[in-house]
Amino acid sequence: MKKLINKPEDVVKEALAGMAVAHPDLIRVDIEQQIIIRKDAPIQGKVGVISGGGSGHEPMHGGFVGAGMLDAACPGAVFTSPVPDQMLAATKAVNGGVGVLHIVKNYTGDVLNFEMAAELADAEGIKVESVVTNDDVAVQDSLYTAGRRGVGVTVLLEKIVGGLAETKAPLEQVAELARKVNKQGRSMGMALTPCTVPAAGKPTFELGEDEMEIGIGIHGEPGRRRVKLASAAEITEMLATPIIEDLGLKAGDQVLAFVNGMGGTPLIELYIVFDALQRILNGKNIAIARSLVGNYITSLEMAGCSITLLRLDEELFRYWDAPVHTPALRWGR
Amino acid sequence: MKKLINKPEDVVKEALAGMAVAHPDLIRVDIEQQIIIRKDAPIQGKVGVISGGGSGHEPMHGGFVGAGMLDAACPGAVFTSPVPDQMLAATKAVNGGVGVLHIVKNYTGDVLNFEMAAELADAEGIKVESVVTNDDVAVQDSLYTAGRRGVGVTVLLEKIVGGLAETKAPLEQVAELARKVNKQGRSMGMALTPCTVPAAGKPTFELGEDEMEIGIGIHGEPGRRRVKLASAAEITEMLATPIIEDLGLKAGDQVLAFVNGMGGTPLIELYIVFDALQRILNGKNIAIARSLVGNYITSLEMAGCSITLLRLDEELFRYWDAPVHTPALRWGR
Amino acid sequence: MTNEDIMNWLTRTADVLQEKRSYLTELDSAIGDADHGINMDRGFSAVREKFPAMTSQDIAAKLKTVGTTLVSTVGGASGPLYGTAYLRAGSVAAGKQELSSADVIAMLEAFLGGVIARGKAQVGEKTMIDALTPALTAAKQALSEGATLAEITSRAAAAAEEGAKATIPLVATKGRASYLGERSAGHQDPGATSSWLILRSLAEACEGKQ
Amino acid sequence: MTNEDIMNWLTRTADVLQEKRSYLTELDSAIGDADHGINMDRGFSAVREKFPAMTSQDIAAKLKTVGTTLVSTVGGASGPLYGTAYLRAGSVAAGKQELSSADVIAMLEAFLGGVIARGKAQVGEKTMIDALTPALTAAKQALSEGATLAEITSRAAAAAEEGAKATIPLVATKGRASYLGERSAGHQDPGATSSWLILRSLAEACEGKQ
Ligand SMILES: Nc1ncnc2c1ncn2[C@@H]1O[C@H](COP(=O)(O)OP(=O)(O)O)[C@@H](O)[C@H]1O
Ligand SMILES: Nc1ncnc2c1ncn2[C@@H]1O[C@H](COP(=O)(O)OP(=O)(O)O)[C@@H](O)[C@H]1O
Ligand SMILES: [Mg+2]
Ligand SMILES: [Mg+2]
Ligand SMILES: [Mg+2]
Ligand SMILES: [Mg+2]
Repeated sequence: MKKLINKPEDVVKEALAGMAVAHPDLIRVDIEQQIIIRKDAPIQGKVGVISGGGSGHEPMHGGFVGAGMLDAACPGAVFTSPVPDQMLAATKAVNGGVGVLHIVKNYTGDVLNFEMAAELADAEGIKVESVVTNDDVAVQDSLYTAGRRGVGVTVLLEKIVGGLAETKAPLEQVAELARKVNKQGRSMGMALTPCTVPAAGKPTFELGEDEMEIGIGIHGEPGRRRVKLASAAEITEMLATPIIEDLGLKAGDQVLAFVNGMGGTPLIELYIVFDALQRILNGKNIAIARSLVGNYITSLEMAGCSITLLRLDEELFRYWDAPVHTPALRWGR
Repeated sequence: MKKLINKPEDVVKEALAGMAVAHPDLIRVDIEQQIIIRKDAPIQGKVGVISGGGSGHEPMHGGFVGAGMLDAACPGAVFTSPVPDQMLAATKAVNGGVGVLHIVKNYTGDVLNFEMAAELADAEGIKVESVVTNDDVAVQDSLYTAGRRGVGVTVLLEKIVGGLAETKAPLEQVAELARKVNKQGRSMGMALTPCTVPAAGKPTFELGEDEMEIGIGIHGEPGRRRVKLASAAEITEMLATPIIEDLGLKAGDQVLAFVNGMGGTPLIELYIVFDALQRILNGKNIAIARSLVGNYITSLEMAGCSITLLRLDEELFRYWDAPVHTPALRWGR
Repeated sequence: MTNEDIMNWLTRTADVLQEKRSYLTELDSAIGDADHGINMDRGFSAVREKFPAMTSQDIAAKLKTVGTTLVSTVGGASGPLYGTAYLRAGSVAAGKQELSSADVIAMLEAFLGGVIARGKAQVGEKTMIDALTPALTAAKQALSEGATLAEITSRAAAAAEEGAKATIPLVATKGRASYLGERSAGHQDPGATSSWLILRSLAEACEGKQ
Repeated sequence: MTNEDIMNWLTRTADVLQEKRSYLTELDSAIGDADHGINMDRGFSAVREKFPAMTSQDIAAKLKTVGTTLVSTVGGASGPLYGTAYLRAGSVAAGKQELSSADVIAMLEAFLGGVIARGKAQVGEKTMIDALTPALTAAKQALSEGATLAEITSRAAAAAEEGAKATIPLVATKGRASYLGERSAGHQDPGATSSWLILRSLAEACEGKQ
């Protein structure tokens, strides 16, 4: 295992310590409790927006804490949902008196732990709304699965919902927008290589030199199917087509196109995928009105990418374009 | 070779096409000539600031084109200096009547091609100043080498000098600040894995499971020495110590600390290195006044990192903090 | 089962989960995210650290301490699932200084009930439940046949082992393994396996008990 | 050397650089950045595309076209170096319809002079110069011995090959390989090797020539 780490068990805490010193203007970090909090939280009268999940997906979620996006993030161990205690502490830390939104990616662990945290917050008199993201079209039928996974849309949702929360909109409205964003977005991912969980010490799966996994999640797990290596254009087609169909995108629609790297793929390749994607969308007269290209929701050093398309309307444009100032996403002020 | 590409010979052009569609608000791209130009260039009365170099270092330099940083970038083939024609075209495209600064990383190829471009620009009556960055302390003695390589400082220099150029300062002053930044910064890098140039199809070198390269550049080349794998803390020590000594940093100094990923290393590890670095600097009472952590000057999918320290003074603070709005670096407006 | 036997059970559980840490993680690597062994070991190591503070606690308090500790330290799916299981097991033991065979079975039933209440899974979905359910059935059967506590718990453990192994051909429809669809078949479920190890520790703690 | 022989030389050069593309890249991979073969092939493929337009050009114009094409398409260190070399070689041939043996040697001298003027390297620094310099010396020696053009160029090519091989033990002090310090020893310089191939093509084009 080749990693820039010290002891596997110290990975999360040391990275948090690094983040604290790197971004003192934006965030504060409670290293013991493992929470990253917006520097000026809690903001009275503003809905607190928090999220959390396993570590290893950086910059998500800690890199999205700051003005216009998240008020706090709770990182768990690598690929492991954080615990209710963290979520409760974060909820309390960002409660500005008008309630807190929990953004939960749909994984059994995340859902169960956030569920317990919400119960605990409720017992302390804090109003909590939970929104579960489940945008991964690789997982087809929720009758036979734990339901679609929450992947790329989570990033876009955190930005957009954070933008609305900044206007001091009430909790119900913030939660409603979150559900709408989740409904209007879909994703699918693929891997060229596996990744290695530091505490496990070996790759999560093995893959031949000419093979790839299609339909992966973000936890280093194998995907829905293993197929022969293909060109960027073909891979983009494999990912984009199910998304376009599932979303029912049609000529004239405006989308945010998000090409995300899994961590080990260089940016130059992500732009090649973006080019392939824009050709496909162009061919269908679907307009790319906004875009995001880079490593935003990752699986450690896995090589590969995911594509997310989000159907935009006037409300989503407004809050996507709103100012954001976090370690990983910044614009507009 | 596992890459998200189509044909190796199309890599640069397709990535440029992707960039053009992803960032139409910031840049325009001349795909034929291979130049990325700031959307509103040329700006009358403003020094044009351009840079260029081989591709495969993304986001550098194309990702740094935009308000407050570069006016244009010329990407060559992967790891190959661009040609004088590109540089001349870029120079003309950003000339606002008061001259153009060429930021050149110290590699024989880059230096020679920019030299020819400057001659050509001169023949067309455009005033050009060239500044060569050479901050890599891994290359010790310029009597026995082509001189120190230009690495991480280039990113910081482009930001700071771009900030000054935005104030419409004259060419001489802009070039002078560039030389000062170069003098005040040093870098060193290491690799856990090699990378594969698409057109070559196989890794640039081979490395055992328990080995790493110390003192690499940014072109997938092996480093100064091959040593046994070590912890993040030890690696950080190996990189930071020569930098601190060479810069003569002492207690009370203020620095910008830049931990850069080589492309295939996940962000969580870069923050661990940043944590190790801040311990070292803390122990010497050197203050981290500004920081940058992420993949900014890369070698394709190479795993590894580099550290850059830049001694800050009032002038450098001012232009580092000045607004910047490019695909890869944004703040302050 | 005395308070001391409970302590013995928990100690053995912490030991075996530490020992099988890599094994459980490898199982999870095949159909999950390669952390189940790490998660369980982290949780029970935290429990172990509480052993000194637990000596003065009664059975119910001990089990509740385990439950809250797991909830607070494990994360993932298994944290809330096992956490709730131990919390419910503790409720059943409330006020008891010693557990009869029937009490132990009630405790197991509450344990399984906690997993079901939290995770909403049914038998055959390739989860912990596939080890715990046959174990409970076997324990009840043994009790009705007048078996000793030692026999009851060892037959429960044996049934749990069989149940865990029987998850191999199953296609998961709950938890992370369900994302793999058909590809989840052919691998033993890590959670069912840790459930078996927990019950095996119980049987060991009850060895020779009437 | 007639205008036609020059064309023959350039065609052979384009062919051999295409054929040796991987070999040169591999050499560059050991001590550089794994692109020299790719660079040279890209440059001479661009030259090849200009062949139709070049047929009507005289020798000097042909060589200048090669020079500007290499400058415009190769990049890296070798683009300006070889570009300048061909541009200077072209200057020497200005106005000539045919090159005598002495003219060919003057052309080679200008070629080497271009590389030196641009790159500021000296013999022994593990660069192209280490193939070109002994080649020029050998050519001059052959001329003074009254050799034919075929002999002159083939002895130049042989000396270039030897020069290229003699770069193996050298520690590079110019170009990218110099960053490796002592580690650059033990590998043949890619640029010296391409210089040899260019001269071998010249010898082939001059076969049988007086
Ligand atoms: N809904 C559920 N009900 C019961 N058990 C479940 C459920 N979902 C998952 N599990 C169990 O949890 C185990 C995985 O635990 P663990 O790896 O620690 O968590 P995670 O899946 O979050 O990484 C699975 O092997 C399975 O036995
Ligand atoms: N200063 C110099 N003078 C002469 N030749 C040089 C010089 N620097 C480098 N070279 C030659 O250039 C070759 C490398 O060319 P190439 O790989 O195409 O460019 P780059 O080093 O920019 O990748 C080296 O093998 C060496 O022979
Ligand atoms: Mg997990
Ligand atoms: Mg090169
Ligand atoms: Mg797991
Ligand atoms: Mg090279």
